[in-house]
Amino acid sequence: MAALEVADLDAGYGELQVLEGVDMTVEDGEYVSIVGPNGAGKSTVMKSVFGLTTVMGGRITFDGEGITGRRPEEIITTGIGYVPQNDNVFPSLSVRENLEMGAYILEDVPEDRIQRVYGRFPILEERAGQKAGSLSGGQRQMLAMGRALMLDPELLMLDEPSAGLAPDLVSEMFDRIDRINADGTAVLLVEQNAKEALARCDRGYVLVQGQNRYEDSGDALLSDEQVRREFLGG
Amino acid sequence: MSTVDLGGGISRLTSERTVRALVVVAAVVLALDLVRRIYTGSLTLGTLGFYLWNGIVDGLVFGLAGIGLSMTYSILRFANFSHGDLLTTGAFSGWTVAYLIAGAGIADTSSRLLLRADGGAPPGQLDLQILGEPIAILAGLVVAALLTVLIALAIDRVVYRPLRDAGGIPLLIASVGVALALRYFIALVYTSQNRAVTASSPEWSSPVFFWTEGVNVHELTMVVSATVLMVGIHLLLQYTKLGTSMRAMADNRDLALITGIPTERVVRATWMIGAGLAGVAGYLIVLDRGTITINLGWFLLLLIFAAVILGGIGSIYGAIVGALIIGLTINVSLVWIPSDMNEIAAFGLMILVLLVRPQGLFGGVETA
Amino acid sequence: MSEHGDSRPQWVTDALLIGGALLATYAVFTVFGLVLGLDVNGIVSTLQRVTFFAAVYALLALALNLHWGYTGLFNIGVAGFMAVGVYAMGLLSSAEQGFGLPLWIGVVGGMIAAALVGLLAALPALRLRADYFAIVTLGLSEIIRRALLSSSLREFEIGGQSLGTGGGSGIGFPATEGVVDYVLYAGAERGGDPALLGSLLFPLAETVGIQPSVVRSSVYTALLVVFVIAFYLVLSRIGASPFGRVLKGIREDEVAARSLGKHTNTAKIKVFMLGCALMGLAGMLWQGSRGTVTPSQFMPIVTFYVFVALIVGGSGSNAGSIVGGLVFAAALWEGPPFVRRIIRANMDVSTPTTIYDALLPLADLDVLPLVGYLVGSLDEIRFMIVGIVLVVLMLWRPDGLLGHRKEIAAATDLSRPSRRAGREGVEEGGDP
Amino acid sequence: MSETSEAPAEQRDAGEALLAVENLRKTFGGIVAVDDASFSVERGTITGLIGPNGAGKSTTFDCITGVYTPDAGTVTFDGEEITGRSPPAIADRGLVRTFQIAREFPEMTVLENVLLAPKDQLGESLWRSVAPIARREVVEQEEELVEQAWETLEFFEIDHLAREYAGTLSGGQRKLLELARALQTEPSMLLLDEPMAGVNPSLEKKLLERVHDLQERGYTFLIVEHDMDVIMNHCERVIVMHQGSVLAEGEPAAIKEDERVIEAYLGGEN
Repeated sequence: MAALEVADLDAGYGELQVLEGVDMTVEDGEYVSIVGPNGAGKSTVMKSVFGLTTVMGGRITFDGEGITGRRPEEIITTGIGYVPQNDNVFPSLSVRENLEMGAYILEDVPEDRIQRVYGRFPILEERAGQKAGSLSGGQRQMLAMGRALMLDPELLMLDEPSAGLAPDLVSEMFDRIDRINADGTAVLLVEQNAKEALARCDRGYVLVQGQNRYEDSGDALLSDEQVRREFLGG
Repeated sequence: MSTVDLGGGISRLTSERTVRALVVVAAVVLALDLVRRIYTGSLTLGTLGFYLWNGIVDGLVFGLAGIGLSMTYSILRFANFSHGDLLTTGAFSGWTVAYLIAGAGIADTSSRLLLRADGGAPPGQLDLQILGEPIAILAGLVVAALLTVLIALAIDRVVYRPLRDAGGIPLLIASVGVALALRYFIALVYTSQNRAVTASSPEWSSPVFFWTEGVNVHELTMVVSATVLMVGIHLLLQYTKLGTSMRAMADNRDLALITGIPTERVVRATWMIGAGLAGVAGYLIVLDRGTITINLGWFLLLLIFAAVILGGIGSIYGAIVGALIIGLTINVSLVWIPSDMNEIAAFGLMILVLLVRPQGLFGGVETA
Repeated sequence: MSEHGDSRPQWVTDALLIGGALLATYAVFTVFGLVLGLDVNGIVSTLQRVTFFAAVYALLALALNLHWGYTGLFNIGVAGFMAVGVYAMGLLSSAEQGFGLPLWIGVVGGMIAAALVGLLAALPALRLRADYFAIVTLGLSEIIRRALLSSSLREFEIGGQSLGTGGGSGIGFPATEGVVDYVLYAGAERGGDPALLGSLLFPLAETVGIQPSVVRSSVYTALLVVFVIAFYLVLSRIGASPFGRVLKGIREDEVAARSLGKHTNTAKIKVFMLGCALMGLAGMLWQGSRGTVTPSQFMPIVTFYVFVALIVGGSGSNAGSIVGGLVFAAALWEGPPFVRRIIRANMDVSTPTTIYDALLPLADLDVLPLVGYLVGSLDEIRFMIVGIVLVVLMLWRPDGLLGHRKEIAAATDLSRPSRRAGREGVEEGGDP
Repeated sequence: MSETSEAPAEQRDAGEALLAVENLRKTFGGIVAVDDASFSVERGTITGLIGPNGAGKSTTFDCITGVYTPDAGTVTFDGEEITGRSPPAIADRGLVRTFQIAREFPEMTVLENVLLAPKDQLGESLWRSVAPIARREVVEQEEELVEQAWETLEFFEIDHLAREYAGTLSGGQRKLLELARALQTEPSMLLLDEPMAGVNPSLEKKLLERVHDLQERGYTFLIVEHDMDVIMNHCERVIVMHQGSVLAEGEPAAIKEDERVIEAYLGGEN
């Protein structure tokens, strides 16, 4: 059974419908990318899973449990971690405090998990006492991921983690995502950097105008001329 | 989407710079004049010391009150015009308890319950001062905090919670309504009579207080209590999970929500801390002044706003620093201007800050 | 919505609404008066008072509506601008404390002064966010009040002319109410021989038992009503014009208005100054009517009264502002004292000094002392009700009772001019 | 290949740069949103401005239209430097924009929205709006404006919505309204920020037809758009931004084949 299953989802904001009949699955431990032209509704898929949009139809289940229309604070307890694209750290809190907030719903601060995040992103340990607002773009992305990892999620949803990063940092970022996935966490990735995302994932979806147009293994999508055309117009 | 340049480009930048330069020049001129006055002897060091001490006393109490205003602004995102009346609530509830305890066997029941609404036994007869009735005054302090918290939570439940997403202006207007309803409810119960409720403060002379013969013990109590509470708030905000989550929510409410921070619980904590401090501030102001009136908090509200805006609304440390500056301004300005104009100086300073540096000295947050 | 352009003109609808509300109010107060056993003079006097307060609050609410309802400028310093108007008039026209100029110069000067203080506030403050703008205007109104209260401005000299605000004891000047003497008495001498309108009204009033002082007040109140109509006409014209459209654009989305080439800063300054001048004028007609004024008449609470009046009626609507002024004056201002009088006249109530003394007899099921106490605390209860009304409106009807901000801003009928001739019976708008 | 902005203002032949942006730079805190961007838009063309998310397109728009003052660089419009002028001053010059998320005036009717826009309205002066004598001129002009507004609404085929409040329109209708409104200012150039976002296909077709009609009437367009079909099929020239700078500039066919552009869109190491 798939960990995350999105079936025939219609969703949007207020009265504006963005997604039309989107179907999508993420298996346990799988690495899935969603790519597509700007404005295709990629981020909206994630926001819908996390209860941040108006769901107009369809069904979302996680580990067999229906989570359609649940509130974000409930969904976070089911084992889904979410890193939004922008404003994803608390700027006036220190790096360590940001991580602690990631584990807010736990009784105590899980020191071992903080250490594990530090192990994954050593720069965060170096900057532990520094305010998150003073970090560079790449460091912020790491901190945001680290915060989402504090609850040890089964599925980590990342919204354009490479946006705004210098090119040399982009592949480093993808390497880190690979490692997170290799350690057993399923990853759902929304990326505008389609090449990199498709090259690394197990499976990919191409979303165009709110509908999933293609679904295949990453490599197959990458070599598909049709898909290429979707990005620069037909 | 984006911030907007309303003033229109370059001309605004230069005018802003001009104003800033003028402010600096004015500050330098005043400082030089102060030195001149001391040098020529038209202002004694003792008088200046007196002004400075009063400035610190006022500043600390404004700061105590300002913390709550700043917190509600940054976490609930509106300018709370009923904050002043939380001070009043604390003052009346706290002193009622202090009077009730200290007046046992001395004053009539109705006087004790209604804080001398009938003009009963004067506080001197009860020896209601900090050294005479320390237990009663301490009990009053605790009740001032607790009852103000309860009332603030009740108001939040009934008024502010349904308006959580209504935006800054409807909330502001509602808070004006709350201010009126609360203040005049107190007036209905206690009457709007201005009256004395504490006995005059003992003096304490010590070489530490070189500028004065003796220091007013009630003022000293205020300074100590305010300092202790401020340090306490600092520790709470910096070193506890609750405090961190409050700062997180002030930073980014949406992110707090998706991180799993229970935002409603944080809002409750905000009211508890903000209202508790406001209640204590109101109570302590009465300890110093000796008299109580239903307009106590309302008349201070603008000064508290001035302090909070000066420091950068939303910043708690800014509120404390801003409050000290306002406290010092309304006292030290007496060197130059008559005493019935000093609050004008403070409001003028507030308006100037809003015009030159709307984000205040310590940054702060954005709302509506 | 498609009836909009075709139904009867806005002002007719408004006049019917306001007239209806006024008649209903008069009916209620007349019944109150009869219950109390008032004579004709008493009832007329009561209606005059209600109308007076309805008119002044309507004037202020109309001026504030220009700022808040039309343009979205959150001005909570109304009391301060009123004070500037009245004191400037006082300083210009007072013989003892001012220049002793004719009253009309004082009135014009007061409006100009209020507008200039408005300019002073508007120039830098217009780029502030609404909540900061509110605090600045409130701060300014308190600065003005405290300055007027200050002993240092009690007396001063300009060019050998001795002037003064009089500090806490205030300033005296020719009462604006005195203008009615020009049409009532020969030589404009109050209490002199009736002349002009006076020779018509006084005998008429006498036959039904109305005293001359009530006649005089009523004539002044009628003058205020004329001002309300004038404010309404001017402001409605502004609203229904391209300028009003720009104001609405500022309220709705200033960035968009600017991107269309609208110089919103200029428009905001103009409209702020005009509104302040009108607030100054309303202040003179109200607080200046008795010929003496003190700073305590300009407490910030006055601003909030005006806000309640405006919000009750519905910001954005001129008719709503007037009805709001009427409802405020009748229900919250003049109504409660009337209720008190009725209770006191019909029940044998004492007024205990404290709520303790009022509650204690409840143990013996005696509610009269409590009623007496509540009746005696009417002012406090009134303030509480004002507060609760504000809260309830924000919770349930944030747009006010008649509220809508959707009056059309255009100087002409909006149906298509070239089709207007053959419009009769043709479906509007949806032409194929 | 790019047109230089040194072209004298008198020179008004087609192919002359109507809008020239040179070395534009804008930073927010430490983040560089626009980094030394230069491009120009020729009079009478429909030019597309594309680029991946975060390429700096919207910030460039904001710098051109005066919402932001750029940190460095110049914006020249119709031979006159307009860098750092206020938005209304720039709109007065004939350079008018629409917004990514349509900014209609929600509590004004569609007709009022459109009526707000025309320049030089007599009744925008306070005294004229009140004074009885001047009022007649105002009303006369207003009649003309109303006629003109109806024509425009008809042109955009939203005249049946004229009396609806703009806040009740659909996203696509708002986009049309915004374009209609911008046209009423009689601009010489329009900057459209994602005009097709949230617009359904039939409306989109209508919008594009309108744009072409307008181009024939002499208007110049600069369009930021995500929909590649729109850009590639309807623009004469395309400017590609990437990481704050101009990556490529040219005709759609050439842009489509440009490896750097493909890299920028699909990503990859470079």
